[in-house]
Amino acid sequence: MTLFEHLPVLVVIIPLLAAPLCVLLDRPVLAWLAALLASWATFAATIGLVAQTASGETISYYLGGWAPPWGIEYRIDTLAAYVLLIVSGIAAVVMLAARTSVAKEIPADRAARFYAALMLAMAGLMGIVATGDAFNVFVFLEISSLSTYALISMGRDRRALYAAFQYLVMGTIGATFILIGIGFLYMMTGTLNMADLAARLPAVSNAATISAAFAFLTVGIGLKLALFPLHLWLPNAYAYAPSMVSVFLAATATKVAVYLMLRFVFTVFGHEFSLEQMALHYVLLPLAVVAILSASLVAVFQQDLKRMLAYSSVAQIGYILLGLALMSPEGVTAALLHVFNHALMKGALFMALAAVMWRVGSVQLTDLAGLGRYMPWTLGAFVIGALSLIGVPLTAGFVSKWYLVTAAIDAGWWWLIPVIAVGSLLAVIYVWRVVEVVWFRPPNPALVDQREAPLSLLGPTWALALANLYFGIHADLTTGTAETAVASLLGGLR
Amino acid sequence: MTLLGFLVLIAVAAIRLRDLFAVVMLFGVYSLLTAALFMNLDAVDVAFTEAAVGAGVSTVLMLSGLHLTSRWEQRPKRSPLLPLLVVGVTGAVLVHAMLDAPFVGDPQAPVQTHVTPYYIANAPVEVGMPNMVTAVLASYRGYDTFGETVVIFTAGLAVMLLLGIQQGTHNRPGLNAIGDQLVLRSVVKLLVPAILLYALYVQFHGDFGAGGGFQAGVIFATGFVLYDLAFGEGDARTVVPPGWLHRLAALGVLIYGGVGVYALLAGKPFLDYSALSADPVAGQHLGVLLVELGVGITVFAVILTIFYAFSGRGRRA
Amino acid sequence: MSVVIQWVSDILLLAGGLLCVTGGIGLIRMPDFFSRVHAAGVTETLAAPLLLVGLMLQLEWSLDMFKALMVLVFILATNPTASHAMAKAALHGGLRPWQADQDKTAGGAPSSNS
Amino acid sequence: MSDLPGIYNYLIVVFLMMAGFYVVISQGNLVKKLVGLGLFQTSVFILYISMGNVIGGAAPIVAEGVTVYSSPLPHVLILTAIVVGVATTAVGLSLAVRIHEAYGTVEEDDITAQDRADDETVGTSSTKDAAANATSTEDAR
Amino acid sequence: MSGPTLIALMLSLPFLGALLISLSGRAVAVRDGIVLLVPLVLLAVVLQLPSPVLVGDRPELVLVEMMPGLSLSFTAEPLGVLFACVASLLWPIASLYSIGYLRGNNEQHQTRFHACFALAIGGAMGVALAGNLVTLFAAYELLTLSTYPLVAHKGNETAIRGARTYLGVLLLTSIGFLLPAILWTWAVAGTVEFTPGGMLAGKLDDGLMGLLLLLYVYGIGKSALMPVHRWLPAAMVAPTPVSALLHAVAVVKAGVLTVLKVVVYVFGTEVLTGLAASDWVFWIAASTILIASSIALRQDNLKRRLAYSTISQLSYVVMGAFILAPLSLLGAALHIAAHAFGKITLFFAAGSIYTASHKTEISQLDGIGWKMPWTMTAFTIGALSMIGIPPAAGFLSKWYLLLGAWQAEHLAALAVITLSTLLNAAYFTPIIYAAWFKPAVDDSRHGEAPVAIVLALSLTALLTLLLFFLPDLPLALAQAIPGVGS
Amino acid sequence: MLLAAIVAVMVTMLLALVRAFLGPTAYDRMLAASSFGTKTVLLIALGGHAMSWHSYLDVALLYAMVNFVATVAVMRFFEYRAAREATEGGESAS
Amino acid sequence: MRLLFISGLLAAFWLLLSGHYVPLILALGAVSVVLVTWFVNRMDKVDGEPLSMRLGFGLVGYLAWLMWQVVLSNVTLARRIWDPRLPIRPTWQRLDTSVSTPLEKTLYANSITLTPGTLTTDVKRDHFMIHSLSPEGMEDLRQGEMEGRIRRLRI
Repeated sequence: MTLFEHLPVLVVIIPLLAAPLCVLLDRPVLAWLAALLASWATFAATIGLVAQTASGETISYYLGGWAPPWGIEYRIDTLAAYVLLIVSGIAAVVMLAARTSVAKEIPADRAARFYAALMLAMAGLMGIVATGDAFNVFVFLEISSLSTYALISMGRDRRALYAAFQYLVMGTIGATFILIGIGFLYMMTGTLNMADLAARLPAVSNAATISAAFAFLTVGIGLKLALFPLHLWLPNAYAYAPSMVSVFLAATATKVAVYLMLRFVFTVFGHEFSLEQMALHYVLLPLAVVAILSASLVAVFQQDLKRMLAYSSVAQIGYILLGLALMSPEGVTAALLHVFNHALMKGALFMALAAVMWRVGSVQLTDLAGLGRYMPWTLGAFVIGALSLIGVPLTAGFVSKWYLVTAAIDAGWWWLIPVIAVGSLLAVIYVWRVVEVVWFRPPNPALVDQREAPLSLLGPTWALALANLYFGIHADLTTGTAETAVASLLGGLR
Repeated sequence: MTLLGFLVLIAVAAIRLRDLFAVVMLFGVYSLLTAALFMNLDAVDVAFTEAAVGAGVSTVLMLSGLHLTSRWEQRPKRSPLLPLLVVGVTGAVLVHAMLDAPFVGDPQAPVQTHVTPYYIANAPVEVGMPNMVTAVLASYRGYDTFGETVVIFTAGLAVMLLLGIQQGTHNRPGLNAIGDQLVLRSVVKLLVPAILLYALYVQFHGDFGAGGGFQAGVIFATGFVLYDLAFGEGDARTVVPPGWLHRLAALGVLIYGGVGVYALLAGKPFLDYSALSADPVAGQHLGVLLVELGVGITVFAVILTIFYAFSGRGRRA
Repeated sequence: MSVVIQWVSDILLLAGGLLCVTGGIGLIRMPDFFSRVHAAGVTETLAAPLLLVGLMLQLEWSLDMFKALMVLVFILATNPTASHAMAKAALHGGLRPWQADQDKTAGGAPSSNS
Repeated sequence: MSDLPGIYNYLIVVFLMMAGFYVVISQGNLVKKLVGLGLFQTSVFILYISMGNVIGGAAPIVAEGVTVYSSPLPHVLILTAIVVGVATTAVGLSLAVRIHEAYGTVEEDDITAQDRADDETVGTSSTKDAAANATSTEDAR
Repeated sequence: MSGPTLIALMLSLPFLGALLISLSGRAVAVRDGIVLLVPLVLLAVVLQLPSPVLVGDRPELVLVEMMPGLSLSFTAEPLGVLFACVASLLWPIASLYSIGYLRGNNEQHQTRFHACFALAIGGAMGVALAGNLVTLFAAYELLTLSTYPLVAHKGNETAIRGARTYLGVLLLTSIGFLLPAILWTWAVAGTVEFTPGGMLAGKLDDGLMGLLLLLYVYGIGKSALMPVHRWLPAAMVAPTPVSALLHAVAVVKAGVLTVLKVVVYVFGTEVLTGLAASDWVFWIAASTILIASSIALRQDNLKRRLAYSTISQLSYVVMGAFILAPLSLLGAALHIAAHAFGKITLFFAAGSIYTASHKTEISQLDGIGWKMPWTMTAFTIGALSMIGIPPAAGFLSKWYLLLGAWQAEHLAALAVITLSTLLNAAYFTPIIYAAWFKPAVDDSRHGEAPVAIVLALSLTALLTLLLFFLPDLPLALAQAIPGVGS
Repeated sequence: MLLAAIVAVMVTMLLALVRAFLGPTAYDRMLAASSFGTKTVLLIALGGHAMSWHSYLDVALLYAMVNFVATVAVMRFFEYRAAREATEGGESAS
Repeated sequence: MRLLFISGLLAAFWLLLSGHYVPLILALGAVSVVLVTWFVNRMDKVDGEPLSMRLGFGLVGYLAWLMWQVVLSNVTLARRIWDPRLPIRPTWQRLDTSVSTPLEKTLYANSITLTPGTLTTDVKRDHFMIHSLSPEGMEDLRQGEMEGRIRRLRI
């Protein structure tokens, strides 16, 4: 087998093995270099995978050489490659900025381990996406979760600790629910391989056990996904985590959970079961709507910008779920697009805040009055991200909202349009509060003589901001990939 | 059945008691009982692990945690209605699900008829070891076990990040307050070598019976935990310096991963042990031995790290 | 297995079982912590050996028999130590034995302190 | 209800799981929550092991004269899950310890009360951050 | 130069200008040079465009395909070219004026001001040339966002509150109504490309079509139909050059232009003719004219009076479009230009008065005409144009509106126009009277405003007159609009 | 007889459990738990033989060991706590 | 020499546990024994309490005697437990002792604890604290038969 054929496993084990390496190297600079190299190598490998699956092929990789269902299989289709690309791309960008930010926020003697944990979080997320085995999902879920708890707790405020603990409890409940769900599936089919499960489930799909498995998996993944009302852990976790962790998590963690949801709902259970028998969309739809409206509303009243963005994330997840709830190819495409675009916009926004945090040491709105005068480039990127969040045309956010509304219209659900519009308007309000304060208020005296953030932070921030513009203007790439992914995901639907 | 009855009693008591110390003790008992139940359900390996982990490591850790926090729980102010409702609904769904589930022990259940027969028929031949659990664990689903090793490594990393580890000192804390635990020390000194050797026995006999790298690592670490408890952390840290541990933990993961990468370099899929030798079965054997070693090293290092981290905090407090 | 050994084994097991329960009853009936330690000791010092020896007889000469022996040795070595250590810890934790002869000692009524 | 005995095991397991779950979501003490999580997870393990069991079977280790073995797969899965459980407990406990150091309590009600008090005196936020940072560097040594 | 190149230049020049301005922020002289130069270059480029368009050429530029079936494309068609000409003609003058005004008042953040001004022009060019609804929407929002910093320029509490209202109303309407309307159109028609004669014919029944029309009309908040006009008075907190930009050069004009484009290219006049909702829109516009005029009558603050005047004048355009006669459409298109020249003159004059004497209320203007003769002469010309008295450009457009109403036998329209003309006269003549014929109350000694300001307002006043005497080019362009000439 | 012995051990376990619930002091619970652990070892040893489980004696050995370690840990817990309370003048009322 | 002795004991332990006598496992066993011995050596150096294991027939004899004592006291105690009146009179007293080496002390203290009815609660330099269920148990200890036997072992 050539190197090319090993890409499916390489994208996971490169960061995975980089973690112990970081621990062994033990010096922040070396560990950072190792992590940087690993993340970029992973990114490159992922691009290879995307290329291999671009036209809808599925790659299967037998770990340990054992054929499924006896061994564990990695299964990369367009959808998986797409999500892998998001995770590794964001990780690669984050690692560029990490050195500067980490040097300021993490004590030097823990920095190496911090990088190791970051690599583990990344590897865990990659593993969840790559695998074709239900139980393997659980294992990698825990790798990413455990490292995430640790990463969040490294925040400077003591509330980071409590936030991490809350996340740990909620996350573990979620993981245990997923474990119960997988257990029921295994109980009724005797297999753990997703493809095999999909083949064997229809025969037993009338059993209450399968319905319960479905329910438990949905709730469990919903917890990881911060599905309203299971989102309570998210705002604090994102708000108090170290800057780089916020960037990485906000851009990737919930996306992978969405992927997982798609995997189980469509690949494992199949849309017939999920939709016709379980009517999942009637559960998701109201939750998504409430999430969009209530979380956006709460975001309006936040003083802490990271917290505000975190609530915004809950709302954005609402949009993604809304797309899923439409349960049409268009809707799922919209959801996938928003998965990608939301990663870009939240990445840019949190990255800009990381730069602000680096300079000012605070992201409380009141502390930042007039900061635009001193850090115009950073806050300029913030504005671009914010516009994308609102869904202004020529930004990535517009593309996904466009698709979402079109899908809603196609499904005949007209009344969703006002919901989306109100959500966007609330986004205008909470984002514009910030713009007003940083650009138009008289400067906070404490800020005098602040300077622009260093290039190592500014570069990644702008890279993400420009990506928002690029994928807003030239959305062919994302829409095309999303559509291919959806086609392979729900071939039967229509 | 009786065991299950005991479990129910303990669970109810754990809800009601406010003395967290008692709750933790009961949790230890609960784990031990669960392990006995696993024996009864033919899950030797699991029983082994649950006993070492649930009753041993978890209890010790929780006690350390309790020591560093507080022993008494406040009377909760909030209403129990909502939790009860959630639990009720969840429980109802579970009970509902159970009504359609195959009976316990039904030989016609899908679990027994689909993938399992393959393992039972082929594992002893293809992997060449009598203990099918080890064969499945380390070879067929070796990748899961790799993940498991990484999970434990992650936990060690997390605890190191959170608590940090103090370097060893030579004082014997606790002793000045209580006086000399002479009897305990003498007995422990006799037992520790036996425990360590037993751990290594478990490590290398996983192919034949209950045990394997994970259990061995836990027991090996337990030996030093016992030593630490009796002789004080100063001595323990001189025997096994904390500086070794994070390197060992990383090393274990790298051994496991290294076997996988070696297979890659040999042109086989990741973790395909048949790349290790011309004879596939011998390759499997060697591979399992190596990866179990990696697991053992990591688990030992991490468990001891965690324990050190807690006891180090204790001294400061 | 010869009949004699079978009989001996059965008797040992029965005696062990009875002693075991005795210890349990003692654990319930005894008035304070320190006296309960004695009761618990019953099961650990005699009941366990009786039961395990009974078992060893049934296992005959095999590795398993040695393992059972090791279990026995382990129990005999650790349990008194544990009892001793617990009693010591209880003393230092402020618990005082209840003594029948001198009611006015510092500990006061049995089973009050923690 | 003729099928009740066959699922008797499961029903008790359900009760145990829910007992653990109840502890997690109803109790305000962080350590007790962790104990609850442990109970919850351990009970799930019993569920898995139960489904792997087969009447008249033996442990899945090749032995003479045995033809029926219990399924090894659930055992493997639960071995992994046990590890995950203890890892979670360890991380959770270290978080609880740090929380106790930072807040002086491990009761949720007290923690949220302190946080709320902080919110009302926003001006001091920077000094508190500095203090938290100082302790974390101290930990590092 | 070929058509597409021209379009590309028109779109890129303002952005290039904005970039150069921000980069040269430290060197004030260089920056102000660029501020003057770029608009002139743009003007030179834009003036190349009418000739090919008039001979029936429709140059097109497709930038990128954003999503399948959705591209970012631009087309030069008569209506847009007319607007582009007006805007690019006024930009250099406005720039000149801004430099004078900003320097004269020692304003902060001048670089940001000029850069955003250039961006706003870029947005206006986008609106003018947009080839489909999505491109139009994008440019429309760019215009909104880039003018926000201008409105909030002063940075004090009032400015920020006013800017908040400005942005709030405009985004609320555009996201709440315009975007859904566009999406609805996309869903129904399967395209968003502008099509002469409309793309919706026969695709919807009348009730839904009416609903869609209302969504559009209220979605285009920039056209300031009541009751979504609130943003316009609120934006009066901005410096005068900004008001000029809002009222004359870009913003409100972009709004009414969008209305016209929707009427012409989305619905098509024929579809609208049979539609009951058209009548509703007509009455909304008519009442806006009358109500806004009456409010203007009661304002003592000069700029506020001008603002309400704008609201009423804009509705002329909307009303003209919804009289649905070819000539009234022509009048509406012309009114965009006429009102632009007139109103910019008025605002320049108001700013000039403020710069020279710091007076903002009409009641303070007694006798000011003799102190500031140039300014007040220009003001008088602008006012005449507003009322519709020759030889100012306003007469021309009102004439065509009246002709159109006559042609359509729309008596109500005739009545409204007549009545509103009287109202216009009622709120402008007192100012002129006071300025020239009342004795000065105070003896404050001030002369004319700085030269740059005076030069600018003289130029616009001249343009107002010129348009009356040489209306060929705008007339020709307006006649090329589908539904007018044929 | 093996069965009788098993039953006896189980009864004892129940009694130990009752003591663990009753307390009243933590030391009583500790004693009960330790005693319970020892009974479990016996149960595994006897039951394993009766039901011919695989490598049950290994497990029994492990249990005996773990039980001891846990007991020592508990004891240490109290020692440290007592030491701390002695220096701090007691933190909790009960 | 001492290490060799320990290694030998450990090797025996391994062989009894293992049950698989193939070269690979035996080799691993050898490695294991060496590793553990190494650790034991390290511990001995650190804690300064090396094990001295002078096993002899004396010890075996003592253990046999002890077992008999255990049986006797167990019977006594069992009778008390089943007695409805629960005839116990707990006392807690000091017991002076002259055993000196750590192992002797350990053995003595554990022997006391092992015999039900008496319990060592504390080991000090020259005395133990003993808890006894009845004064008679205390008296038996005071007579010193057990102490004498232990001293005679000379361990």
